[in-house]
Amino acid sequence: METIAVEYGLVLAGTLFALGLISVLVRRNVIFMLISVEIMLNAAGLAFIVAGARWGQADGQVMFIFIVTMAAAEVSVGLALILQIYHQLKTLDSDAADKMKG
Amino acid sequence: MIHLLWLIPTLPFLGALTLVLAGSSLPRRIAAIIGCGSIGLAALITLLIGYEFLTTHTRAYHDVAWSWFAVADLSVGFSFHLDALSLVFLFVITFVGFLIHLYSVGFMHDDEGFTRFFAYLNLFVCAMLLLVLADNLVLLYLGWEGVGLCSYLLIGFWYDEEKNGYAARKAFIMTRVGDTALAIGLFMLFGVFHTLDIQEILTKAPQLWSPGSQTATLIAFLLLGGAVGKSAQLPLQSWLPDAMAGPSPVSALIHAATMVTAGVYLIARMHGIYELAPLAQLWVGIIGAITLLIAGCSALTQNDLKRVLAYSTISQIGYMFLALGIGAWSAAVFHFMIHAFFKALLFLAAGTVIWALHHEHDMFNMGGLRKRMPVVYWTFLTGAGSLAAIPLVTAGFYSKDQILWLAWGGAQGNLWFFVAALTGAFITSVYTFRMVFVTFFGEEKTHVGHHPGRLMNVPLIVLAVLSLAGGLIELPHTLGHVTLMSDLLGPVLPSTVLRAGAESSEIVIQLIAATVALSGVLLAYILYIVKPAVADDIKSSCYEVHRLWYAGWRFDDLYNVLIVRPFVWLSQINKHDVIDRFYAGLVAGTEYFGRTFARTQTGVLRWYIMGITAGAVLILALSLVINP
Amino acid sequence: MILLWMIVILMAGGVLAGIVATWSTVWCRIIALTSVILDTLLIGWIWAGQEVSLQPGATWIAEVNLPWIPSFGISFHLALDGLSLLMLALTFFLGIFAVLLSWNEIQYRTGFFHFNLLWVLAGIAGVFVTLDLFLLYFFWEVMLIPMYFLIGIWGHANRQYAAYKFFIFTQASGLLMLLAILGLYFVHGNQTSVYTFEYSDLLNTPMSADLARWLMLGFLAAFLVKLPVVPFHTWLPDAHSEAPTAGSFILAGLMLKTGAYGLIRFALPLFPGPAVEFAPWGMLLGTVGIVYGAVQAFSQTDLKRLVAYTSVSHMGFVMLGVFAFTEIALQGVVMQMITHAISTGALFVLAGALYERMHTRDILQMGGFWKRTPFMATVSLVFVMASLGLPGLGNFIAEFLTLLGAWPASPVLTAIATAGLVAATAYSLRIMQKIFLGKDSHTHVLPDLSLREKLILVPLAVVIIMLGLFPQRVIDTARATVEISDKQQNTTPVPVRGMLSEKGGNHE
Amino acid sequence: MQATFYIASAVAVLATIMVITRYNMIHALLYLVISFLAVAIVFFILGAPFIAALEVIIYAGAIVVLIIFVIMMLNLKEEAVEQERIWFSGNTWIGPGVLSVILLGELVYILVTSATPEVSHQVIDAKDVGRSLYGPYIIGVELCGLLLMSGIVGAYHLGRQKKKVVHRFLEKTE
Repeated sequence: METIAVEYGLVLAGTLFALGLISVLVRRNVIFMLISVEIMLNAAGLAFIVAGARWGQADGQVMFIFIVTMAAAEVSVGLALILQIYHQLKTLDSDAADKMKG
Repeated sequence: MIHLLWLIPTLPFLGALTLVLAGSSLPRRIAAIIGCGSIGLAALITLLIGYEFLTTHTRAYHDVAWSWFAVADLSVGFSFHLDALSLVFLFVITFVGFLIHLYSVGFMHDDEGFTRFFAYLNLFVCAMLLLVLADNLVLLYLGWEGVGLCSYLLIGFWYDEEKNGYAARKAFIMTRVGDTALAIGLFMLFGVFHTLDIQEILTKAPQLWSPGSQTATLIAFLLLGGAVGKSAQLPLQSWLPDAMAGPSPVSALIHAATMVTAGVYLIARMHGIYELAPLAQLWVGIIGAITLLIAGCSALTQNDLKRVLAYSTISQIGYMFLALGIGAWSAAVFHFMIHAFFKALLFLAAGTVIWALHHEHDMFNMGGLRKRMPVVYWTFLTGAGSLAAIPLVTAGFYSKDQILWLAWGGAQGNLWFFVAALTGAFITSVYTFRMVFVTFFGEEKTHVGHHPGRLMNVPLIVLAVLSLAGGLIELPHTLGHVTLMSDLLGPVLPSTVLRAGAESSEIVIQLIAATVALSGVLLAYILYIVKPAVADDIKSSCYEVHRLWYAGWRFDDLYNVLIVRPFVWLSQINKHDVIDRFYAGLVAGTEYFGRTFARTQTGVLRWYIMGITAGAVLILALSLVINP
Repeated sequence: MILLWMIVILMAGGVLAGIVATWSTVWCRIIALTSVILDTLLIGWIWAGQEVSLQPGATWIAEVNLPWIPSFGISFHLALDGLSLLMLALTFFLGIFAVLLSWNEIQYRTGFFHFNLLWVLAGIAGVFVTLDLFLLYFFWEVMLIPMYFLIGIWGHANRQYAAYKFFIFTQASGLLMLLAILGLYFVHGNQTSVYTFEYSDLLNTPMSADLARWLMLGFLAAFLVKLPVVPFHTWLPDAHSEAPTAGSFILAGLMLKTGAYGLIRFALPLFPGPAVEFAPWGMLLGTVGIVYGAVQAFSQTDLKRLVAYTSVSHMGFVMLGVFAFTEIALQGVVMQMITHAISTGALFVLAGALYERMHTRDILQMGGFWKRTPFMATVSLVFVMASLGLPGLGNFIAEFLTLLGAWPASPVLTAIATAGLVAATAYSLRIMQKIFLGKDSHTHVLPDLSLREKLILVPLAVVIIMLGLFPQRVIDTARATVEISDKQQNTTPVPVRGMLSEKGGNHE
Repeated sequence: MQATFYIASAVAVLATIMVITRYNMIHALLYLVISFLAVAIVFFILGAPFIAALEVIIYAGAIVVLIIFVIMMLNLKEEAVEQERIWFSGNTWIGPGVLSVILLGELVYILVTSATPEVSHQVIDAKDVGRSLYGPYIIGVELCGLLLMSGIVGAYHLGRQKKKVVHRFLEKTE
């Protein structure tokens, strides 16, 4: 059976993370930003799985489960916030929500 | 009787206290009785004590009222020391003080601050008595500052006039400059002797210091600083003419008879130190000589009757300093006493004139008062004669002649001192009789408003008698040879050593002095009676000099430029405290940074994420660089 | 135990007064007054029962030592010696007048005012008796925060600014002290493995000279700012001029004294070595303060600001005296603390009285008041003369002893400080001149002092005169304390002291 | 095996690139599902079949559906796509792109320079994960429970349709 070097898994995770990051930074639409955050979370989870596979331990997967839980909670609260923002500001533009500027 | 000594300062103090507490609610009559009565009683006790002191041949009497404060090796008592020197001062203060109080009852009769006036005056007498009775320098300093306070209050007595207040302030501050020197002198004395008891210092000083010792000289100079301030000598003399803003009795009591001679008292009291510091003593003489000349010149040019007398006072105290400077201790004290009599007399008489002419101060607006106010005229003439040292009949002649003689014939005297004193004597008689002729002769220019009552005349007459007869207690060898005064002071003050071979010239000096005094009178007579035009000619031909002298040699301007203005300028320019600018700057800086960084808080979410990313990049990069 | 009671009475009185005020402001004032008077009686009773002269090295007159947080070595340790006794007596004595002063002036939120007032007093009293450094910091804060409210709520127009300034200055410096206290605590703990905040244990903590220097600077920061010493004084004029009369009164009379007390009780004994090193600078700062304060005072037109700068000037004498390390100078400092409290406090009372009548503090708008208010003028004269150091009044004894004691340590600085007295004369007489002398061209209704004001000022005047004529009782009471701290400083090696006087002489 | 991994990886990366470049939200979400599925395959290859299943169910299933629901609720139309196009154009890419590439570069550098051990081929199944979860990580599970709970409460609270508040002074009183 051929083996996969750990770094390839990690490079994949890094790439996905970077793509998600680019998107978060570029997008002004809040929903897109949320989607991008999901990509990044997923990438982080991937890194945990790779690490877990390297040591043959279950801990990496446990962490992934925690991440998923967190992502779910985050998405639900995030979407609720998006709804509120849309209702208040009539737009999905994140830059419009700048009332707290110094 | 002598154990009643503590009553002498206490009585005026109680008087002052009562008058202050009772305030203006007290009827004038009672205020007058309290004011004069307390001093009168003190004078009476002084006389009794003096009698006992003389008859029992006591050398000194010591009385501790209470221990004032004691810390470590410093122990200061509220305690009195009576010896011949303080007795003379005591006598002058209480007796002349009493006469002036009596006079004031008439003089201040219509003033609304009647009670306040007597309260201050009583307080002054109390402080002055403490000054001369103090057995230690701290108590002396208390009296010293106390008289300063009263002088301040009394110069500014008519506080409605703003300039009176400023004159008072000037007097207080200028004397305080001298006091600072005195205080530093006390610190040094304590540093050396670990005591501030005067007698102890005087006994210990010769054991610790050899003549000419540096410390002794320095201390002597510092004490001289104090004396110069209080006695209005060069360079701190310019407050006294302005101090004439006070009521005339105040000028008579404080600025002629007593307070201004405190410097003389101090130096006489601390004579032991000056004997060990010949340089300082020489400077006492030099200051006296210069002061008597410049003040005399200024007196020549004044028009204000009281200012003439003020400059004359400065000049006469200059004589006393000169006497002290040449070691003629008892001559200085003798002149002090006689001066107190005739100068108080002159001030009171002048006060009466001014009062009678509705506060007219300019003597060229007076004239012809000889007939209108005979009592004042005759008493003033007596005083003036005494001041000008008219030979034989006046007391001033005997006291001043002694100084003149010792300036020449004393071991420490020299030609310069003698010439200065002689010139001063000439100037004195010129300006004195200028005053007499201008004020009392010629035609009447201002109508006499009110005439003095008996209450004001009696003190004048008593003082006039004293300024004539006072000289009889000390007559020179050539004329009767009475030495009551120097005998009395003998145990306290060392006697003056004569220069070898000079004894024979005493009569010559006396003749010269008499001639000079009389020629001064003659000159005044020519200039102001016979040919008044000449006086005006001289005045206009030497206009610049006249102005300089009139302005008291412009010392005021000098101090204004050198000290007062820079101080006020410095103070004004920094009114808002430059140090506070520093803290304000700190606050402004903090606020600026706060605002600047607040601007990074754009409210744009993506910027924050960008920030986080940049931070992550940076941290990773750092970890790569530091730990590759 | 009596010490604890004194503080508890004030604190409880404050709470009670605060509560009662909802129903009756008069009773609130009466409760406040009663609690302060009670404390005054207590301290008077202690003082009366005290031997005139404490034996040197005697134990404390009264002491309370209760464990507070034993695991950190913090105890509630209060003790009273001669110096503390004087300070406590002063605190309570002036406290009475502070309550009386606010009788008419404070008309809103009376309850909270009296709560703050009494708690400030409690904090100050606490500082004067505490022997536990943690407790010291605690009381330091207890007096700070209510004072902040006193200025910030009941002050004049610019009160917010003044209150913040006061708070930031004192709090920042107080935190430095806390740091130093903790530093000392851990150093001592490391050395002896006994972790304690107890003063007497910390007294002889061995430590390196460098460390000691830094720790001392921490303490000095708090005390010098509070005193205040010249570069750190700028909070004082603002705080004074904006505070209500009672606030200025307590600030000038008592709070500044905690700085002086702290120097004598804590900073010097805890760090004898660095203190000697610092001494020339301390004396220099004192002298600069004397002269600078006097010059500043001369130019002020706001009466309260003027008096505030005179405080700066007078506190310079404290610095000069404390760092001279002679018994005479220290006695002078103790005397200065008391007399300055009374004379300057009284001047603030007068400023407050004038403000009540004229609604201005600008002395240029005054003048010629003597005729209409002779009583006020006479009383002012007493305090103005006290402030310029007229012999016969208490301040003279203080300044004379301080200067006399400082002379051997540094003749040059002492001479400059003495010359500062001339400037003191100038500004003091300016007060008289501008307010009471001159032409009276005003139309204000200007009644003379009321009975209540007389009740405040006359006792103060009597005390300042008595202190000037019979100061020995005070000197005797403080003697034991002063001798101890003098001795501590004298144990430092002789060459250092020799250098000190030489160095002191050369600093300009 | 290796080939599968590489293909899945390539799909994941490409799908993600598509996600981040779409203007239409629904399109993006569909690519996102593909990306998640690809990652699920990677999980499977790495010996985590349970997690692969979770990935499909929760990420590709639940979360994406949730987002779609919200999009539907917001009722976004063509204008939203246009808006997105406008926002998206220009050089907004450059800064974030450079930053992210640097970050990626650093990551890769770190990974490449460090030692490269092989992945073990032991399959860790749901049982192992369960033992771990309810053994040493029990606290974490509890906390996750709390997190979800608060997520629900929070979502409910925030998602309620409240009266619109523009400004308290402009608020209409009914």
